[in-house]
Amino acid sequence: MKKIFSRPEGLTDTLMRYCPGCGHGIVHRIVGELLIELDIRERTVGIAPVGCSVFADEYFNCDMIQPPHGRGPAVSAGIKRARPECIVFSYQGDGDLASIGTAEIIHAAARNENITVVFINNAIFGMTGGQMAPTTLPGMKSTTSQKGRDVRKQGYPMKVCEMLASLDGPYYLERCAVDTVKNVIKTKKALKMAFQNQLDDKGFCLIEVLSMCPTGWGQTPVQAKKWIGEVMSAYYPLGVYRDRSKEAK
Amino acid sequence: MPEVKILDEVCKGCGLCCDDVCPVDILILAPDRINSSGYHPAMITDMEKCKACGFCYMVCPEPAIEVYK
Amino acid sequence: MTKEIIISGFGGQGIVSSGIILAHAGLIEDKHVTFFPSYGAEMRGGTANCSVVISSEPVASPIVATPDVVIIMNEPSLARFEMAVKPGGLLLYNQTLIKSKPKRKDITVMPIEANVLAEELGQGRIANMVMLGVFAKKTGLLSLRTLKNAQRKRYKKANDEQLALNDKALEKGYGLFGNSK
Amino acid sequence: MAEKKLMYGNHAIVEGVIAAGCRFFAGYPITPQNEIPESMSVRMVDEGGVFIQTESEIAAINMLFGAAAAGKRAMTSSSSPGISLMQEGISYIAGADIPVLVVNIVRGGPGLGNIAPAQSDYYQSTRGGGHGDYFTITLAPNSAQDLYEFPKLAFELAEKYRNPALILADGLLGQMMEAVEFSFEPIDPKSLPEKEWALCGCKGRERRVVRSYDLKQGRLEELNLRRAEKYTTIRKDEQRFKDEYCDDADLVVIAYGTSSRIASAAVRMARQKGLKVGLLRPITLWPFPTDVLADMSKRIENFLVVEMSCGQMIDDVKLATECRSNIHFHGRPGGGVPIPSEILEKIEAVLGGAR
Repeated sequence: MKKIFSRPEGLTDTLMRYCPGCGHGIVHRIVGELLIELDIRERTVGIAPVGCSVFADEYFNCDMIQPPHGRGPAVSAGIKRARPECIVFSYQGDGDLASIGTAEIIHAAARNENITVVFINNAIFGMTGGQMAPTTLPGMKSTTSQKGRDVRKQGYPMKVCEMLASLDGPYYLERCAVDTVKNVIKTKKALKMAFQNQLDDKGFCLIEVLSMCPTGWGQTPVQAKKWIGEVMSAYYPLGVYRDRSKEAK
Repeated sequence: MPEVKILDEVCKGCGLCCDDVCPVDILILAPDRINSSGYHPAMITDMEKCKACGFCYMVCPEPAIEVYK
Repeated sequence: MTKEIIISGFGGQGIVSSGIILAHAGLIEDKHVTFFPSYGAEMRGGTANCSVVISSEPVASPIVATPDVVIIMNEPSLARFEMAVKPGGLLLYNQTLIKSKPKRKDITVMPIEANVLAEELGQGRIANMVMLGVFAKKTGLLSLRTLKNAQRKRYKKANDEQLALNDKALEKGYGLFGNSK
Repeated sequence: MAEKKLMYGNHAIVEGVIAAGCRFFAGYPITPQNEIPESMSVRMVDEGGVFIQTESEIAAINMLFGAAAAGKRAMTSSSSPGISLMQEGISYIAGADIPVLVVNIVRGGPGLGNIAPAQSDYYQSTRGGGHGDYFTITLAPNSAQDLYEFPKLAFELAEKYRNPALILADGLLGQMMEAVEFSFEPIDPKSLPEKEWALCGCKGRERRVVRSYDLKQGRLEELNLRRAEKYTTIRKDEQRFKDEYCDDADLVVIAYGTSSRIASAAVRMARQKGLKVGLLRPITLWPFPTDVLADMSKRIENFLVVEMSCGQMIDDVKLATECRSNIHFHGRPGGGVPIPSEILEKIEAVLGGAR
């Protein structure tokens, strides 16, 4: 009997400390598989963010670095420019990428840095205890928007793919989700494209993943995945926002 | 015949694999079993129906599922 | 031997270039040199000045408070630096643009029609080179040949015609006064 | 002797950095150090290196973090407000034990301050600067020649101890031109040994992790204690200074960087007047040359600290001399630069008063 699906060698044996039903684990597993499938594990340097996935440096089975909050794209650019032969991915949450690190991600995209960014959008600050994130939906409750996000006082969410797509720099931008089997498969396809583009020296690729945070949302994992399909992906439409390989044709 | 192994100690009992994922609907959270972390791990109710599609593995955040064929 | 020099004027008069040429010249003659310009906001305000120290010893302070020599290219600079000159020092000033007369009696004061002479040569903006020629002659610190070499180190991209014109301006200044001080 | 070339201090740094085998620069414009990135944008590229004009100083220091963690010599330059922005990154880099070079061409502060030369970032440079228990090796050049030579020394110390190193200069040193002798054979970056901690892909070895955090109970304390041992070693072995006329001195002036040049002129003037005055110039500000000062304080009654600030290094002088001597101070803050005669006046006042 042959093992056809199991924990990939691109992940370490360390058990992940995420909450039950957290989407991080699914995306970790996909990246871990791609490190093996693309045969890049031994030349990859990954960037773990600050936030729940700060522990990613224990989970990905490749060289890892843990930079200051939001600075992943700058650290990635430093590594990639210093060692172009390395494959560099920056794994970031929404507080990290869309709040404190807004400048870094926009400028890395504008410079078309040849890196792969994995952007987990779960509409909340997970690790610090469920505070409002730049991606928190209008009306959504969080520990710092307890009556629901009031857009007149707390502003509107950031749509990262749409924003970056307004720049000439990025090569590939896609928003995916990990709520259903179909979407998980699509997420893997998108991430594979993002790594392949880096291998082909194409430039900046970012894959945004709508991801469950049952704890932060005060929902069960099953409720959370349904909420992505019914509510979150309505505000953040899935799809390809930039694909310069198509534009070139 | 395909086989699915649930790693009981890795599973956090989130139930994502049990809800509308399995085409033959053979996954549930074990009602009478608790692992050392206090979770009811997922279990297979009827292995003979399994088609080894791997969908349960794909939605598992840990991953605590292995599929053999 | 240590000579402390201040050159002052407005932007566009080649003040900084003059200082750098003197520093190059000092280096060519195997002396220790420092050059320090006023910079940034002060420069954009219109006045520019720089300090040059040329010495047979390693230079301690690059800051010149009491210069041995000042080269003054415009009116505001005269007001600013006349009183700073060391007793017994030398003040060269551009008489074409400066109507006031220096008041100091304890220093050597030399008016030079720098712009007039430069325009006679065909280019007003080489007035600074005329002044450097005078400086070389009056101080005996640097030879004319050294200054000609030094301006070539400063103006690396200049064409031969311009360099030759600069040489002429240096010669003009150098020849203005018969004997060195 | 190699040929001497007249250079701006800021350009001397660029040549020194390249000669030191560094091929990575990331930085953001700020006066009075703009000649460094301007020149780097040409020279680094000529030499096959990386030049990035970043969106901010924050991005610059983090690019350094990445490039240096990847095992390459990497540097940035900035001026005071920009260095403040970099402190988060410097703290992370120190916490991850990564060697980088940061050049600070100090200007007047606090806040936007002005662009005139100043020495008011002494505390920031010698007390860590950011959050947490750490120190940065800090070198204080006082000539264009130093600016050429110190990048090599800074990289060597940074790599030896796996610690960030700073070069603390000011607008005067950066904007001043002096003769520079290319005094050492330029280092070919390819000749530098690969670091055993560098991130470069885990082919044929265990994977490596570079990080500044450790959440396991008691583990960070262990790490910081180990780092403290490293700092003790640096303090013991790496104190650098120069002294002039100190052997028979009744008074020793203590000044670094630009101030030490001006103080040196004042000391020579004092000697011409028959006053027994010497000069001690710290070259490493951290580690501070405590040992020589402790020794001097056993025989010298008066020290005069001269700084272009309201008095920061004076604290280290007081600590080193352990109250055995009288410590006098002459400071010019906010971009003020002293002239030799005013320091001489202060010397005379102290010696007059002491008699």
